[in-house]
Amino acid sequence: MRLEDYNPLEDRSFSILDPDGEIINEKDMPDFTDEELLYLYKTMLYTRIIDEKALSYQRQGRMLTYAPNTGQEAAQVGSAYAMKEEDWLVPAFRELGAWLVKGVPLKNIYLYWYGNEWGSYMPEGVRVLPISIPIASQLQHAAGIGMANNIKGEKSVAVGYVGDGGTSEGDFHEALNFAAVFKAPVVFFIQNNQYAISTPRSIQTMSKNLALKAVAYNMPGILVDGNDLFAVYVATKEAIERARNGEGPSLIEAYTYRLGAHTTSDDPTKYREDEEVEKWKNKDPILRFKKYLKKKGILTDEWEEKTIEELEKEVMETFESIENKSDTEIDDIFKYHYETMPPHLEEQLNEYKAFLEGGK
Amino acid sequence: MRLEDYNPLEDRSFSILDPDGEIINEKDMPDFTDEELLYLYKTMLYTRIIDEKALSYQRQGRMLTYAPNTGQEAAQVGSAYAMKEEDWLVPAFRELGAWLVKGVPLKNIYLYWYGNEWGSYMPEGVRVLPISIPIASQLQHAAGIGMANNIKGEKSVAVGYVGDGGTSEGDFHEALNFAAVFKAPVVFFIQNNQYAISTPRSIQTMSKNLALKAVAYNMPGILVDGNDLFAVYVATKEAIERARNGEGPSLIEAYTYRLGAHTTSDDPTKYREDEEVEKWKNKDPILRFKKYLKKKGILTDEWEEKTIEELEKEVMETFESIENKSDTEIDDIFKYHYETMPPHLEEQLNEYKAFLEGGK
Amino acid sequence: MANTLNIVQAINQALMEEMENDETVVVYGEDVGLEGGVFRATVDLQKKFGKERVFDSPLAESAIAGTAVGMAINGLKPVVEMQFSGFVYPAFNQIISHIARMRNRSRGRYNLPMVIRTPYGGGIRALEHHSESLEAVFAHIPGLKVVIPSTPYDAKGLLIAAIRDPDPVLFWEPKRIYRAFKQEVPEGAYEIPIGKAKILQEGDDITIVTWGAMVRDVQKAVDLIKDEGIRPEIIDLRTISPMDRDSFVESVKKTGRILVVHEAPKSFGTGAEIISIVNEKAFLYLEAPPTRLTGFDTTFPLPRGEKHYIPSPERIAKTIVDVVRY
Amino acid sequence: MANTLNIVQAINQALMEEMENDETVVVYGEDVGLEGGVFRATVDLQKKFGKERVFDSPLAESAIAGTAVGMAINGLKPVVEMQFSGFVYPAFNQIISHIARMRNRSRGRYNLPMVIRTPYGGGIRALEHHSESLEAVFAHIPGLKVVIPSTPYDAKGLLIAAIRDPDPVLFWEPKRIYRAFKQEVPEGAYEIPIGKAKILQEGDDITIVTWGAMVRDVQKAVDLIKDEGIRPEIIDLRTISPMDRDSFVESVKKTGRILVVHEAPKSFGTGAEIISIVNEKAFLYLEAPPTRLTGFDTTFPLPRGEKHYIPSPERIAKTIVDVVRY
Ligand SMILES: Cc1ncc(C[n+]2csc(CCOP(=O)(O)OP(=O)(O)O)c2C)c(N)n1
Ligand SMILES: Cc1ncc(C[n+]2csc(CCOP(=O)(O)OP(=O)(O)O)c2C)c(N)n1
Ligand SMILES: [Mg+2]
Ligand SMILES: [Mg+2]
Repeated sequence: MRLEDYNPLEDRSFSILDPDGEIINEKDMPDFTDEELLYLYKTMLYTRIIDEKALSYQRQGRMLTYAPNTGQEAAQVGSAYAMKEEDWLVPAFRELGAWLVKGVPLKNIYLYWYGNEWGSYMPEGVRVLPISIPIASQLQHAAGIGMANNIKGEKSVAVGYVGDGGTSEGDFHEALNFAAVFKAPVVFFIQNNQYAISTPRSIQTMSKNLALKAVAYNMPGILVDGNDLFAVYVATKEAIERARNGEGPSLIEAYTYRLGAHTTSDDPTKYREDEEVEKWKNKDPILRFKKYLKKKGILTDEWEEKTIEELEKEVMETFESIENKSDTEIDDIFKYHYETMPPHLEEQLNEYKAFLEGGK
Repeated sequence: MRLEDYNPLEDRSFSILDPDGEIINEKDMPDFTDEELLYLYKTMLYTRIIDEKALSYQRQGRMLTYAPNTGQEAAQVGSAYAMKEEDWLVPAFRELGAWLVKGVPLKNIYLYWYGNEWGSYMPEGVRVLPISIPIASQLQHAAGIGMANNIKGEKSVAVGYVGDGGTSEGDFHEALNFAAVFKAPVVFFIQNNQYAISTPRSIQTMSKNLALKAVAYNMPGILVDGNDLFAVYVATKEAIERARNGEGPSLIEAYTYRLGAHTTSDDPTKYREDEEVEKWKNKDPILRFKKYLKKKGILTDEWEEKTIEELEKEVMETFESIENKSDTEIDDIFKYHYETMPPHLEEQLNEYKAFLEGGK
Repeated sequence: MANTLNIVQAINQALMEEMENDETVVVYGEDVGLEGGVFRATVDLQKKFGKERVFDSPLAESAIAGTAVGMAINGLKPVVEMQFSGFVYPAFNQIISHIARMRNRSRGRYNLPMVIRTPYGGGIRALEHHSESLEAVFAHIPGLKVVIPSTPYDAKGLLIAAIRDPDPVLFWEPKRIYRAFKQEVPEGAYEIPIGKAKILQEGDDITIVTWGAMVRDVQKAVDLIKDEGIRPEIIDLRTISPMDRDSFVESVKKTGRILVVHEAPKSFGTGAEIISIVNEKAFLYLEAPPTRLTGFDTTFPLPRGEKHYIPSPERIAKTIVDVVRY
Repeated sequence: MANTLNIVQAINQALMEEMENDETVVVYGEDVGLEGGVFRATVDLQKKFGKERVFDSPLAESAIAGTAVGMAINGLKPVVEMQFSGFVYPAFNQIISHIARMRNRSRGRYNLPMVIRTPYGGGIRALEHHSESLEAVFAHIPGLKVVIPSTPYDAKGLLIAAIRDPDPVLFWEPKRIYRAFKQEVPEGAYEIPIGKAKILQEGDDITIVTWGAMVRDVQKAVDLIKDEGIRPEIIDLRTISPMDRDSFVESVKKTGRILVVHEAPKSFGTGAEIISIVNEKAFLYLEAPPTRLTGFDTTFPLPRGEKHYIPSPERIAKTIVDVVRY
């Protein structure tokens, strides 16, 4: 595939693996080892298990608001797997699979959704920005990281994630424009999961697809089957290498579907039909990957069972390790606003502690 | 011409009248009467005289900051002439010719640049919004006016103006997107005069032209020779009628040049070459219109001389009518923040008046 | 006829009735149409008034505010929703540069009868940016009105007044108490005047000024110390700007003491403005330092820390006693 | 070695020297490169350090601020310019939602050594939005620092401190006095600490707190009444947030009186915060009502009205006398 040759105005989706697990585009099929294939499959399973557990904890009142990823695993895992360690991941908030690939510990992720800022403290060497809630605003950070790489002569690339809804924000436009003007090594990755909360993609924009918005910035844009890990990987890989080689930014639209709710506060039956959801279940990214692995003879039932068991155990243990032990230290509320705490904050902290100590 | 058939990705400019005053596109030539042609010519002359006088007043210290329009008369006059009385003009700040066509009295315009808010008080029936300084923000008002027309079932159209620099702002993106999504009767009109203060168009965006940004919103976009009044008129007229007929918004890029400074505070020799300016002087929109009229035998030297004399007299009288008589009334500073002045404002006003009366 | 409604329901009823009464009222914003808003404040409006007048917008706050300017100039009364007050900021330029200024800029030629509604405040164990209380930022901008109701009855009457106001009103809704309690709310339109505070309880030992969700916390605090023999005067400010200065100035002339309670950060907050006004208008009556009890000058913490942030009834109670005993 | 410089030149020198000293410093914004900024504060920087480190950006304030976040995370120290403080608002979301919060959000993992410079304030007979003084809006946001110099010497030292600060600093430059006077400014780097006010003149009759362009007006006012036998203490706040509270609290303990002079609108302004702090920390020392003399709660008028807006030395003088004679 050559990204530049792909014309998003033609509104064709780039794909490799079909919902039945068949390779329909041998030419572009990436050259993964069996180990890699199993790693990718395992990571998608991990993602889904984390999701399922989080939802069940939430229902049990043990977890707070959580934004599920089910259905979007290929888009997340496939794109992040195309990144190198030195590349920067700039997420929105629904990028679980990408975080895991990039080395964010599950503990951080759960801690975050459990309501503790320490979840956003990334381990050394993990070039991942914290979750960014204000929609599309993070794309500007990705553009800036890329611009800095150019200035410093560094060869790393920033991958900025955004949702379909996020493409309507002014920041989306400005970030793509800056990245293009400064030929910044950035990949803008849209997870088009068809909805922004209850608002369908058709209300966000009249443009036929979101990838073609690249044209306005004279950068390559490509629409990929977001439930096809291979296609996502190949497109992202090429966009990243292109950026790394000094050829500037690109835009990828991963066409996918959020099978679950927007967050645990959301009831999707209010705004969409069951049939639609069913239709998309047949396109499940994990299922088709599994079919492919099975056909290739790489995946055994035993491996899968054992893996799921291990992962479930790990997920539960991780959650339990933070549950009820993650109340925020009072000092932590104050300590991280400035390198040195200014007197008025110190005073407020001390007064509050004195109040707590004074009983009541 | 059919707007939909024009493809801005091909980067061809739509034109009718060439710099030598020849009609190079008979097919699209609008059907103006001689009277109309003379009116349009006169209005462009008026625009230029207003500019020249303002600049000379400014140099004499009799005028404040002023944003000149010289070179952009065809883009302004041609586009506004395509509007009906019921249509709304939503300007940035460099739309002198358009204001005049739409019925804004010169007195208002001079009063504004003279530093008095009453300049923005439009006469009854003149559907023109005040000058909007924050770049591109006014396009959202145009979109909203259009959306309201749809809701109310009214057939009027909003024409929103913006500069080339303004296309980089997030508000540009959001306004076009809203207008497209709600099929609002709006025409977005870019005066691409090649510069945003000192910043050349090439630094604003990598896209080949600005008209093609329409593609991202699935609306028609057209690049026109902005120094060709006929082309500007025809394209705007069609975009307006299209909007009026419920077919939604379009984007027009009028390719033109600011022959003068950005404002009277600016020194363009700091950022551009004389040759460039000379080149564009040969494309002067008024000159080519004059050549055309002369060839057609519509324009006589006597008419032109007399007209210029009359216009100069009117411009000078208008300026003199406001000069030194337009200090802001103290009450006016307070009176127009709310329909009813709240007590704290009343108090501040009274205190201040008391101070002034108390001498010192 | 009256119904027993909570705040969200009262807001919904106000919108219903004003849309019925005045066909120029339109409602839009993110997810307000089909689903009726993430807090269901606009529920059933689209069903009743159709997609022309009640609709979902693309995800772009600046455009939501900015198109409302155009609509208001063109004869409509837009009532737009920002999903959370923490997401108003992309619209800041439209609010400060145009919404606050259009009447003054045009010397009264164009006024903007529009309302921006948004849920504000913390205490719902939410994600980052979902707990903001930055009313003071907007109150500092000349040309805006900032209104915050604290009860269902007030919410309806103030919202109707806001919709009918010929000038733009920012209507900040205390989401923590959206469903906290119900109250008799009469059917049919009534207005509660913008710019008028309400004395909730008369007293002459201390003046307590508060608004929004803190009103109930103050009431709880007062209840906690009811045996201390303190008679506080409690004022619900209801409008942050323009402020009903007389309400607390007159009260302080009686009590000599004032405590302002708000959940926004302390520094440069509304408390500072109130205290300054008291200094200007009732200095000689002051018997104790005018006091603020507020959120910290920190970002609102994520849920595991939020209990520390909002002044609790216990802290309020202690502060009341401290000020009175000064 | 020292040169005689005005404020713009001092700012330019600070940028020159810090770019020389530290190759991670980069400068960008609208028109700052080739032409050196509309006020020429960045003139010659591009010539000296090249287009990689000093460049013109597209016209988009949110992206200017937002890309600076990314740059700062990725090891640079961006010093970006907003052309006028009235055009910072499109960047408000980036400033409030990210710039103020990144350190806290990431528990110190990511800090943002970045500076946003912008000319602020009125009095230059400019168009709408070119005369804004909304420092209080930003000072209310936890996590930001807001610095305002009033002299060439301070401008250089404070800007260098801001560039070296590991946290984001909003650096608001009083454009009215950009070229009003010159001062000896030493060559070579020196820092003036952020968060420290400066006592310009000692006195024990009244404390006057001010900053930016108003400093000179206050000095003129004091000069106007020099025969009245009043000895004012004049404090140049220099940092609006975090504020040097001790400076004026200690002063008020001596003088018993305080006047805050600023050109921003009165209500919800910085004056209110200062007065509240004085109430909290020096209540018993107060002998007269703490007073504000400020811009009106109106939009800054276009040039034909602007002379009324900014408190004149005469009004300041009269107010000083009023407060002292109270
Ligand atoms: C600026 C801003 N406005 C509104 C919101 C509230 N909000 C949270 S998620 C969301 C929808 C996002 O849709 P999309 O970009 O498609 O991402 P998805 O949730 O589908 O992953 C909205 C409106 C927000 N977080 N930020
Ligand atoms: C939001 C905003 N940022 C910056 C400015 C300062 N400014 C005034 S005009 C201008 C350039 C505008 O360029 P363009 O849009 O091409 O219009 P032109 O001046 O060429 O007509 C700038 C940056 C502004 N007015 N508003
Ligand atoms: Mg989505
Ligand atoms: Mg231009």
